[in-house]
Amino acid sequence: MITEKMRAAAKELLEKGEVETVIGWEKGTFWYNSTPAFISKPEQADRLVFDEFCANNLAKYLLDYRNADGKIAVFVKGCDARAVNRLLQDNQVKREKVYLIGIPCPGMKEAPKTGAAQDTASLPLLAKCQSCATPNPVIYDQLLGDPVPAREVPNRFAGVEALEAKGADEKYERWGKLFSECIRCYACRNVCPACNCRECAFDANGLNWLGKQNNLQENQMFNITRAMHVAGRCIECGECERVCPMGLPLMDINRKIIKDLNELFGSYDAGLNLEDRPPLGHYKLDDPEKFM
Amino acid sequence: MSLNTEALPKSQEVTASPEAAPQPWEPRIVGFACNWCTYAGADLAGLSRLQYPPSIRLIRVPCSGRVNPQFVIRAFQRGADGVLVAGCHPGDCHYSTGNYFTRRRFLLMQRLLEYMGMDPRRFQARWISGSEGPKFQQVVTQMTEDIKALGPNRKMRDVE
Amino acid sequence: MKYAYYPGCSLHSTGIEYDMSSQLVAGKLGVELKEIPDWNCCGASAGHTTNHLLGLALPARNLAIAEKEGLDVMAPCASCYNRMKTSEVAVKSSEETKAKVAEVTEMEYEGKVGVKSALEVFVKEAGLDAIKSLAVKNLGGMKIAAYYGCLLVRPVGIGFDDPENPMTMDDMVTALGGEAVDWPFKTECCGASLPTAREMVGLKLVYDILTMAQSAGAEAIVTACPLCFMNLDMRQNDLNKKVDNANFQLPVFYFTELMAIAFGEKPAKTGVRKHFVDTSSVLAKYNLK
Amino acid sequence: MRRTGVFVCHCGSNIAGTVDVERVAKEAAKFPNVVFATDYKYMCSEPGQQVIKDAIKEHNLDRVVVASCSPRMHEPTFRRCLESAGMNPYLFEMANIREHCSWVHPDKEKGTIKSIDLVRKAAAKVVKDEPLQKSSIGITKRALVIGGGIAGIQVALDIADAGFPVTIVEKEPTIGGRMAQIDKTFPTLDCSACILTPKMVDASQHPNIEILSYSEVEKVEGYVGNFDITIRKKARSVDMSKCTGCGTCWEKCPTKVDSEFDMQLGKRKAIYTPFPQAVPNKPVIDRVNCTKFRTGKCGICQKVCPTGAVDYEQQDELITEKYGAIVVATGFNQFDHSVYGEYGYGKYPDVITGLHFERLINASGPTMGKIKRPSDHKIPETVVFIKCVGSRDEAKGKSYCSRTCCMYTAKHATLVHEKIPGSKSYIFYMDVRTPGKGYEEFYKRTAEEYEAQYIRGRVSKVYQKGDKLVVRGEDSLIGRPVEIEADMVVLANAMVAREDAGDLARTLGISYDKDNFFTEAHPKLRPVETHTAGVFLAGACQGPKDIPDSVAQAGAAASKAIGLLSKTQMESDAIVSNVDESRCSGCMICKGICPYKAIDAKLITERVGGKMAERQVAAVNKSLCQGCGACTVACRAGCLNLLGFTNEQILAEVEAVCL
Repeated sequence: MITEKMRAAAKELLEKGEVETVIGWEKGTFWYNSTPAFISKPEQADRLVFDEFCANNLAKYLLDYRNADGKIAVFVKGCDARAVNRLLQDNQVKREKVYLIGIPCPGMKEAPKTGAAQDTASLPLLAKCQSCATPNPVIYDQLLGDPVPAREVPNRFAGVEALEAKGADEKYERWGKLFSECIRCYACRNVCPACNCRECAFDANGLNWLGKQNNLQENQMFNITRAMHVAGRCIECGECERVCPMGLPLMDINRKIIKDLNELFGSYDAGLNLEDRPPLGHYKLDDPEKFM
Repeated sequence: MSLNTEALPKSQEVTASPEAAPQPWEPRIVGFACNWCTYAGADLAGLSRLQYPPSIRLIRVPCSGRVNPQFVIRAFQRGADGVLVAGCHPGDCHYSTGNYFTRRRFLLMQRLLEYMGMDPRRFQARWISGSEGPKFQQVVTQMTEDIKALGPNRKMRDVE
Repeated sequence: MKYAYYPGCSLHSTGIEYDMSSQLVAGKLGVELKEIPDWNCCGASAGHTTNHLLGLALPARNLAIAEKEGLDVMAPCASCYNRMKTSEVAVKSSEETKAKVAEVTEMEYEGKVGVKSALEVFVKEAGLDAIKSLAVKNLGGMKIAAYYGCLLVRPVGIGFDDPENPMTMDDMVTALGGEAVDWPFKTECCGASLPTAREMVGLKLVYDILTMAQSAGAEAIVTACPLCFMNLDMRQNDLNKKVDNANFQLPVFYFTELMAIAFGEKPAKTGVRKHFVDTSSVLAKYNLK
Repeated sequence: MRRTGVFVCHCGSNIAGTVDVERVAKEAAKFPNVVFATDYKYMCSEPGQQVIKDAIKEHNLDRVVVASCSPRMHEPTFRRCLESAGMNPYLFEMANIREHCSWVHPDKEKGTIKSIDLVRKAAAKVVKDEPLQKSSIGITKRALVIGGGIAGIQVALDIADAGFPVTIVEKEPTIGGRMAQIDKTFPTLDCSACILTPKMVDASQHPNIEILSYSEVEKVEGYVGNFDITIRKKARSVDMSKCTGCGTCWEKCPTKVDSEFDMQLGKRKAIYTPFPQAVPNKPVIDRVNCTKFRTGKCGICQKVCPTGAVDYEQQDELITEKYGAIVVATGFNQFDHSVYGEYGYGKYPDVITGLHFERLINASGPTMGKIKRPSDHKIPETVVFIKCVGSRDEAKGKSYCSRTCCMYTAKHATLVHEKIPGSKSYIFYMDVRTPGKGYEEFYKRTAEEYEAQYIRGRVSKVYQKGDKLVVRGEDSLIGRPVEIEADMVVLANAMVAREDAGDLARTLGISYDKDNFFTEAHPKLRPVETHTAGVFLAGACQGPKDIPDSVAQAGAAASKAIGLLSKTQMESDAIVSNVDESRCSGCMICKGICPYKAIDAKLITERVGGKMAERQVAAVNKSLCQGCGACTVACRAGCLNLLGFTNEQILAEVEAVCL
């Protein structure tokens, strides 16, 4: 249903020449994966699909088209749309150079444990979708289908609160164990729409902010710095955690920061609109005063 | 070029002056001090001969807003037992607004470090004005005592 | 609409007319009033001056009972309303106070329900349109001074109307076809607590209010407080005796009485016959008998 | 490999008393990149500096560390020393082993170890020092004054007298401002107009002063020394070059309108000058009220004008000019007391404000100087003054003291006594504050000789009773309520910022406080500067002020502006932020953080994949940057760096002290 509308929309845009590329999803190697698709010809439109496995946040691919001559169309779910707002607010893409086709998102499913064919309805929702409060795109030029009703979202900070309650050493040991597993593949960074620097501080020559050794301390430095860099800017798409090959609970860090920012400086959800600026980019005279 | 840490004599080695008895462990606190308030406050503590433990090493920055949270992590990594970030009181910033950003950044950082398992007493942020020599003395003394009680920091540390 | 009804001591005694007429108006407006079971004194006049915590705890107990039923409270008496509102705000704004009050009352009041005055419920919430549509009689331009007294819209910041120039009752009078006179003594002190201890001071305050209302052209005063009512109504005869040239015959009404009459109730049922100052002639003048 | 020299100072016994300076020098010599280390009795002395200069030559040093006192003390001294030895002065660091070590740590062993650490830190930083240069910019020798009240006029006269061209932009049709509305001035009781109008004339005739009345500042671009300012000249409907100010038009105009200048107590015409001594003395048409503009009919003024100056077709005109300095002198407004229910919400006509009263006592005012009640023109016998209306009242008004009201109320009471025989004044007050030359004496005279009765307490209610106003309050000194039947009540309303002050602040890029007054750069030491270089403040736009204070501040602001304009080139500090454009992604988060508006986006062109592409990056204006470094932390990629305090330098220091 949505798939057909997608194809029709992409075809029309490409035929009329309104956009030069459409970014969407297509079926991957297995029935349970749908991967990003980049099409530039109307006849390729039939490759596009929208199903329970279109988890990839497509917004970040817009960065690859910074210097494109024409417009780029991209399909956006709720989280992708917030990611587009992130990129717009960070001046990384120009609104007039993108065409956004919104898709209300029913939530994406986890890949099955085995490849055997099975009923997708029985598969659990992805972790990132379970706590999603914005399934409907918050910015778009065209919306396919009707908005989906807001999902009942459990307290998304429950995990953070449980961790906060632990003792200092227990916390340190837990994170230490997790961070020593980090292989510093930077997949979390590469997929993150808030990590949109031209050159990451960790890649730059001469800055010397991060040692190249893969050990606990450097991994700590990397993970804490990554979290601080997206502080107040994270749109909670959960892609970092989803793509982590070591399964590190990265959203536990991002959410901790979001929770603290909300408590300290007032509630803020990044990427919902373009007007509200990230909390670390400004201040209030009456911010909490814990320092003496 | 980066600093060749291997080639440097370690302070522990330097301490071994022939006639001196072996020194007990002293905490090592890295302090970031803004030039206009806290650094001046520390200068005033000196002018007033206010004694405090020789645990702190101040790094002068123009404004507490210049202190990058990564400097703090790097200090712990390299062996600091405690880190202090200090600047002008809100409203007194020489650059008018720098410390408001400091306040936001380090309120957040403090909570994050605690979440990572650091004892919050090891990372402190304080407002110390140019006239608050006694406050500088008191903050350093207190922090040194706290950290002495906690013992040397092993967390996030990569040099033994 | 359903409210827990807190009559307080007045509405069961000296202010019985207020109770009678409030019940009538509630019935007409479709407001269900359920009297708070086992209610206690609100602590006005004596309670809060002896002990601050007692002053908070007494009304909190009544609020706690109402909270169990999930109902907001309607307290027609301005004094009861003021005490309950104070307790409500204190509990809502401090966890510490909440805990202390709970300890004293041995009842949990979470601050989930609050208190409203009868004026708020019958005029603000019901709305002037509803009042107009229910009115079968018109006050016919009767000139009325709306008198709110000192407690009803205070303290500043938590009341439901402007503390210096409240308009809720004036709007009601206008909606019923009366003429609300503009006068400056809407929130003056009526001296209700004074006549026993310092008679002349108390009488002077009543005298000033009555004189000002008369000079503004009022033919009647309308109020929403049983203490003000009693004071203004009962003291007129006293004044006429003790003050040279005084000859007051200024009828005083509860706003609910006027509403009930306009809604078609027989004046006798509303309680206007129980007043000290005769009300029948002014009602007769405007065909409201 | 750098060649660093380390110089350890004894400071007599100040350092050497508790620090083994020889050992410090000996250890320092072992540090990487250190080729020479020595100690000396007084490094800052002439011979001490000579030691450094000689060592630079002898050992071919390219970096210098001095371990001595606080850099806040002698950093400039040693920088000059390096410069005179032919080195770039920024290739230098200090280790503060006196204030931060020898004076506070009596244990010599521990103090010595700490000193060694501090020298190691400085030596680690110094190898990462880069030669820095100061930059300079040219200056447009011309000033803009916004606001033509007494402060603005004074600023303009002072700057113009110093020989620089000045433009006054005034949004009203005439300059003069609030002072023109005032009748007499305290504490001397000399006539306000008599001392103001000559200054207005001076301004209009000064060859260096241009007055743009009925004009507003629309846009401000550029920076100190080089502002590009767009001014909107509102359509007067009168051709200034033709009009002679003869007055025929406003004599014949049939439309009467409440006069703003007379606080609505008097009338003016639809074509008008606000008052007879207006400068320029040429009228404007109030298009909202003019019959010609409302209905298309009338046109009398055009018919009667002997020079054909009336032009109904005139349009607003936008002009853009270059200025080197801006002085803001936009003044104040009166607090709107309609929030005070106890004073009748502004609905009693005989409850008036101080400025109304000024117009009532002014000989050229609507009552020809006779004090008459607005309601029935009766002469009041009892006048009650209420002070602190909106001032010192956090609940309903402003938290601050308006500073002028005590004095002008005393003045008003004096004038009531003088002008109305047998009259009586009562003044309700919280405190009487008279900090000014001759002020206390004036107040005393008012109370004692002019028989004004001061009542300490607040007024709880003012109400109409017959044709009297009853003022009820408390005399808190005797602890009793008081009631006064007055004929007129005069409120001393607070001075508040102009309602559009926030907009102007944003246009200018200056900051303002919670009450919308413009904020000075430092409350004590830089009271007339703003945080935006080249923008200065004068008068009540910065906070409540009386005339002497406004004029004094105007003089100060003028001298700051003159100081700036008298330079040909302006030198800026070398410690500034620097953008690595190749890595900057142009997110501009830094822009919002800079308090000096020194960062802006710029477009650069580069070759990408065989074609030219434009890209946005951040650009630091080196003359505006003050070197706080807040932006560098906001920059995630680390491509903003503060020269002299780079990320690399600070990290090197961290590593050095953590060893």
